[in-house]
Amino acid sequence: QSSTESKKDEKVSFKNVPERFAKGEGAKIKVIRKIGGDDHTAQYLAGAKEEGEALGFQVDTYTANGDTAKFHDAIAQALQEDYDGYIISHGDDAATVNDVQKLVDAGKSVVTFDSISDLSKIDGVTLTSQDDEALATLAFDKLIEEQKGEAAIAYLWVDGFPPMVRRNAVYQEKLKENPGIKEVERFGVASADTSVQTQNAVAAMLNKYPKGKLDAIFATWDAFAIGAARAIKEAGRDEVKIYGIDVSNADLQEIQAKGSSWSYTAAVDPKLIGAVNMRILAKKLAGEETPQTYDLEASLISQEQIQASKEAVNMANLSGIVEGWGVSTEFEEEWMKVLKDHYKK
Amino acid sequence: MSTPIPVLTQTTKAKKKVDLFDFFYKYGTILTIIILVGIFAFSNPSFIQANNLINILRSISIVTIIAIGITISLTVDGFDLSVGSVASLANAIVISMFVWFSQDTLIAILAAIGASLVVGALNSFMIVKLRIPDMLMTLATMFIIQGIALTYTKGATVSQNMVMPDGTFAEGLISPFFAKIGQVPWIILIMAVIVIATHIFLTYTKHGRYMYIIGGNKEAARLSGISVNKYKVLAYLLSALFAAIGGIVLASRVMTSEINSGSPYLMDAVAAAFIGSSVLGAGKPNAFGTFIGAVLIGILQNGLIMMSVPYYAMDIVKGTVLALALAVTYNKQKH
Amino acid sequence: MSTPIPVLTQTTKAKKKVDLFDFFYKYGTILTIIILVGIFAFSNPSFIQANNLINILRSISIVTIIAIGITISLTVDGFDLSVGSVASLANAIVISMFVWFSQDTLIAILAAIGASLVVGALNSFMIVKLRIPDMLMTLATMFIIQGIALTYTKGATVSQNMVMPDGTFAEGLISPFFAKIGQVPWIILIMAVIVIATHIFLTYTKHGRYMYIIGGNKEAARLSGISVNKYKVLAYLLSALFAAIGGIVLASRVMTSEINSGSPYLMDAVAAAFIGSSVLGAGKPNAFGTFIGAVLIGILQNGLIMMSVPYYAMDIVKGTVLALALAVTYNKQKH
Amino acid sequence: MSTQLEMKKISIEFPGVKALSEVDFSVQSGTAHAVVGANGAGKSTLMKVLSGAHAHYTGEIFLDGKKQDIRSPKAAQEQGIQIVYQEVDTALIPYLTVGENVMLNDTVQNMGKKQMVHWKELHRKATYILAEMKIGVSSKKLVRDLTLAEKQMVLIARAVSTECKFLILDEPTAPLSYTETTELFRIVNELKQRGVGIIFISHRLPEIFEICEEITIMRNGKSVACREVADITQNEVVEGMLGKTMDEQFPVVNAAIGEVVLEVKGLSDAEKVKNVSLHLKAGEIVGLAGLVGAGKTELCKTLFGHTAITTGEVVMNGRKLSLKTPHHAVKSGLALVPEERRKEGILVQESVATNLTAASIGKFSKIFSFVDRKAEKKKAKELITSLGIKTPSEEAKVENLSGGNQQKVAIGKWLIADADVYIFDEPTKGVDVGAKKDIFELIAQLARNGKAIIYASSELSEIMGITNRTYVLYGGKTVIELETSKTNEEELLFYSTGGK
Ligand SMILES: Nc1ncnc2c1ncn2[C@@H]1O[C@H](COP(=O)(O)OP(=O)(O)OP(=O)(O)O)[C@@H](O)[C@H]1O
Ligand SMILES: Nc1ncnc2c1ncn2[C@@H]1O[C@H](COP(=O)(O)OP(=O)(O)OP(=O)(O)O)[C@@H](O)[C@H]1O
Ligand SMILES: [Mg+2]
Ligand SMILES: [Mg+2]
Repeated sequence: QSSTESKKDEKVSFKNVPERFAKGEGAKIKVIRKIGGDDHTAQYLAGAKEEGEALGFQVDTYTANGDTAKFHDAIAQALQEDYDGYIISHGDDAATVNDVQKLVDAGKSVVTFDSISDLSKIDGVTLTSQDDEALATLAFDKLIEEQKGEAAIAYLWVDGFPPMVRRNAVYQEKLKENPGIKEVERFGVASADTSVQTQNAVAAMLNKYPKGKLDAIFATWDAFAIGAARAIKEAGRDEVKIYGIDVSNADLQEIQAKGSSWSYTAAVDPKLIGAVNMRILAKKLAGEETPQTYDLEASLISQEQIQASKEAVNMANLSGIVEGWGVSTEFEEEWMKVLKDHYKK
Repeated sequence: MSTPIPVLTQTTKAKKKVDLFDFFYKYGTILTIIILVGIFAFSNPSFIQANNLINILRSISIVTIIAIGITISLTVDGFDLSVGSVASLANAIVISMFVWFSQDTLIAILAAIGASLVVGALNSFMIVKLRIPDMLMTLATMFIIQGIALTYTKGATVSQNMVMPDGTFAEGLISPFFAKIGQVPWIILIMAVIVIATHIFLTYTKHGRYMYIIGGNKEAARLSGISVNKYKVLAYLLSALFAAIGGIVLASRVMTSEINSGSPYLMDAVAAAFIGSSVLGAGKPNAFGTFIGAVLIGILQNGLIMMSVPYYAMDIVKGTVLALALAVTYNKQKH
Repeated sequence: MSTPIPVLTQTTKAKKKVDLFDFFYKYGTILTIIILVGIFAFSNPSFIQANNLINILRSISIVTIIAIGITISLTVDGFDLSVGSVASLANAIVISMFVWFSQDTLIAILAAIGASLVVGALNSFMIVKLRIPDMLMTLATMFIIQGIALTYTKGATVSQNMVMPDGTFAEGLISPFFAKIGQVPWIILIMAVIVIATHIFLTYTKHGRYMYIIGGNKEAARLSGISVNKYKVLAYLLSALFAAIGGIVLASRVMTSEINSGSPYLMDAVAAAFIGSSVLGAGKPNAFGTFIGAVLIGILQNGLIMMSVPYYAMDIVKGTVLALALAVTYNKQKH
Repeated sequence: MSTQLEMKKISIEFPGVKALSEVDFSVQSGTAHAVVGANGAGKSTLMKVLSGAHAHYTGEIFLDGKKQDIRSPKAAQEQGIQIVYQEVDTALIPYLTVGENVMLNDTVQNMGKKQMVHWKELHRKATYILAEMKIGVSSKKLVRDLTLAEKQMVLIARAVSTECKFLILDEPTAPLSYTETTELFRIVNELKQRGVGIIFISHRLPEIFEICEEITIMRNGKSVACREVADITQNEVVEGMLGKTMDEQFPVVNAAIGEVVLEVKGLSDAEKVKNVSLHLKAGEIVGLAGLVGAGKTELCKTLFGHTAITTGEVVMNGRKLSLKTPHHAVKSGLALVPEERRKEGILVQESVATNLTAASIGKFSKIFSFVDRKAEKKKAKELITSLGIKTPSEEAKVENLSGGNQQKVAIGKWLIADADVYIFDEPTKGVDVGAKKDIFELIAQLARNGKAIIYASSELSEIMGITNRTYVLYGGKTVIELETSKTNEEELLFYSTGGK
């Protein structure tokens, strides 16, 4: 670790680094996320923490594991603790607006992800989100295309979460446009063991709809998709194809496995989201211009691509397989590279 | 024959030892709290600033209110596992009354409380009349009410301006007056009033005493002429009532109704009520102790966030402190 | 002592009534299962196809295995709330042994079981030596183990080829042999063996008998010369062992280790063990009853999906059937 | 103004048992009426009917000729009928204070419209009642910390705390010894003076002759006689109870006394037992005499490994015993029949058979610890017959047996265990004379088989009747060792009360 001494010595090399960071002074950042217990959360927080630490920041993370009141408690408490900037993830309820207003009133920089849209009324806050419409469209269009517009499908979806609501809107729209696609069954729970519950549920469904009665499954969340994929494998019914949304290491393993029926999944790299969020926050701290909203681009990952790979695919090497995956230079300024070089051991 | 019956005459030495155990048994939890406060304040002085103390009180208020309900069910030797789902239901009803039906605050609150009392009545009917064991019955009710709350909201989050199934927008607004309930100082005051009122009710009114008598020995209570069933019903109604209040306060705090919003409170509330049973050596569930139990949990939660313990390690510390508090409290009279 | 014992002199009418209650008490749960099967099969004949029955057995196997552990803790009048988190831990360890450390199946399984037994030992030490009430202690352990499992995996899902913190790949592979454990027929066989073995252990061996005696009256058991502590330790070790087996089977079924993967099993396992206590009028926790309890839950779960009940209404039906089963079972001897 | 309470044609049945059939019973206020009968005769059941605990009886109850419908405890209490139950633990709230327990009925019945409990007043009243009855227990103490005798006194205090016209005492003296019994009788006499009618149940017949005017004898759920106490002899009572005559209660032991089996040297525990030394020979029955609180139970439990030994040692057959837990004690060949049977001796929810084999299931287990259930059942049936345990079958729950029969079960379980040293702590408490005789015979038989026996009792007559030698305990110390044949009750009492 570089001592304060050496930082001062290097001060000269900090050319073009914004004044805020030019004295070798980092920043204290708090990342607070409402939902937790899933891989998306782990990757997102890791992405934010990694990027922040690379920039020489101290990053503390917290997840409320879905407990809204705890989430707000944590924000209120973090305000007392004098962080320089905050990243708020999944603050999808109205009370988040008040919380963020208070943070902004106290002169703090705030970046949000997948949170309530009313936040856009607060000046200086950047709202980022994964483009749920794009995700749903990418995956479902593929389903329509591959099934040639005629299919009996099972819909795995759960209400109550803003991203899910947005994905559902696209689905309903597309369903209307394609009368040949028939939803014969739907299921969805959001619990700590969503994937296993889905696995059991899809097992029952497959029994109810013998061969030829069910063509595809549209899974709006990877926890659904992976459960469905396992159930199909257990039942040996690989004619039923899965079109999913979101991705993780475990998902990639499943998709790559021989005989897997998970054909496509649309996703944004969660780690990248965390990193980009951190960069926007750094820009805010540096006093630079930042946009009011920013949508992270979605990619479609196909089983074909993945199974073509000779080595095992995971979130890190996915970028070599799916173009544009996991790398983004968005908001990565020159001075950030300087800082990263400086803090690299 | 006027000599009193000989009673235990212990040596002073044994007595002192017993007193030390006694001390830990009585003050173990409070001691743990003091030590924790010390550690946290030392590592970050802002911990004991008024603002943060208010934060802590606010953060425990909903847990405390719900835990008071559990405490009351515990006094009659019952156990209400359905409180979490009742809180979810109350939350859903109160918000939907505003948002879907544009009702005013009073009606919204009354509707939520009314529905919860129905649950309480159902619980107590099944427990008292059909003699189903408490834990089992309220476990069943927990599922039912959770399902009802979910069905009522169709599994969606209820909030202002939400999209209704028919594509229109919900037009109702949540009254600004209602929003106050979940804010400082009201949220803390509500908790304080409930704790104090329940404490007085349980300790100083005959009804409270009857409940303890029933909890201590149901058969003896029955044989003394106490209508055991009446008080069991009362206990479950009160427990549902407090769960409803917890849900309403939660609604006001977050201004939306999320699915299963009340269920995370069950575990913490149970822990608070259990820890509370030993506070000050009460040896039985009691309102003040439950509050102290909630404070312990709240301080831990807050202090750990403040010390930037990684979120995934937080449970370890929380569990360990809980275990230590228990060890200090119960490590006594080993012969 | 030659006077004859007063013999049964009941009117036949009273006898019949009593017998009917008795019948329901004994067969209430099984009756409920039969009725449910009837309803589901009627509405969709594929429900009773062999395939689906296997589905049901497969889906309850993990719950059953974990519930057997709880059952054993219940026999000594304990209550192990930590089983869910122990299952999570075992899941995490077994998968990480393969993936991170490229160990073979035996070592992976032994490591998971070993770690779980440490938890069981910790539980029983605190309960037996420090006399902390069971529920409280295992509540604390539940948090601790959950935290440890999370910290061990750094809050991420462990799977083959995962990215390690240093940017490299995990190179280990899960052995194909291990993958068999979670597949039909093995998963069902493992459950069957555990249920039968535990049933025999509890019902036919002296150790099982001792455990029931301890559960019935700890003090009397102690004064009968039974080493109460030894058996309490044994019970918590067994309960941790079965939780670990549950976690290992889960690991094999899903081939990854998700965060808190075991915790959802707690509630269902508790429900199964409780329902099981009344099966066939046992009146006490028992392995066979627990299995029946799990079957009831599994049938409900599966049948409701078959009937396309919306997921949010599923809890209502599940809870209601549970309540009905309880009502039929316990609605007896009201005088 | 004398009131009369009458019960007519009372019948009641439980699943499997017809407990009472057409029982008539009456009692006058200001007198004491004894109810006697063998274990399971239906005494407690009859009194439960009178106190409203059972609602499903047939028959009628009259107060001064007026028919009363007593179907709930409340209804009984409104008529001034109070009861002290045989099983004290069923009527106490352990985690509440003595004061609250004493004032329980008063609180429930006399609060009226008042809502708040006046704590000071409650403790003041309770203290007053306790003081008036000369019971030396603090009103603020928790009931769970009391001894059995103290609990009994608390219940009696509760009964007299309210307006009480008839007081039912169901075996109140069973856990009491000489001093407390005398104290209780003083209270009973005082209550009689005040015009209270006392219904008194006891298996100690001399007590009945001491304080009762009338006696009702029950047998097999029927009332077989109702007489003036003055007109009846003890032998006639026993005959009425058992339906046959009974000769000498105590058997002639006639066992060959062998070597010293057990030697206790300077034994103390942390609380009560102080420097106790004693020895015990094979075939010998050694008494531990002393009043309640003398430390008999504590000494027995220390010997059995239940309470930790602080100093001293226990040597058995020349080997020093490690008595860390009762488990070690049993392994070394000790057996203890504890005093508080409900709490320590039996498993109420389990069957008679399970109870009987609880301490010796190892004897019935075969390969892999499998229990031989046939052998177990057979042995249980044998014991039920040989001990005369009154139960519908060996599968019946012990909970539903009468008090005396529960005690027989508690003893029975050690008979299978085949120990070398048997410790009996008040084994005849609540046991009828017939069964008592059986128990004495059992103990004598054990002695004849060469077992060494410790017999702790505060009933001096039993000490005199069954033991070879006796140690008298006072204040946790053995104050003297006496040859039973060379002493008498007076001398025992003298030393028991602290005489030197
Ligand atoms: N609740 C009950 N359920 C079943 N049987 C019962 C119940 N209560 C009493 N009995 C039976 O009724 C009979 C009378 O019992 P009771 O307790 O009245 O005897 P008792 O005369 O008081 O005997 P003891 O001297 O041993 O106390 C016994 O056979 C007993 O087993
Ligand atoms: N469980 C207990 N809790 C508190 N004090 C106890 C307990 N057991 C015994 N004691 C105390 O120890 C003293 C000695 O009791 P112990 O029971 O040994 O006397 P005892 O001579 O056996 O009298 P008893 O005739 O009642 O059996 C009692 O006076 C009591 O105060
Ligand atoms: Mg009796
Ligand atoms: Mg004694």
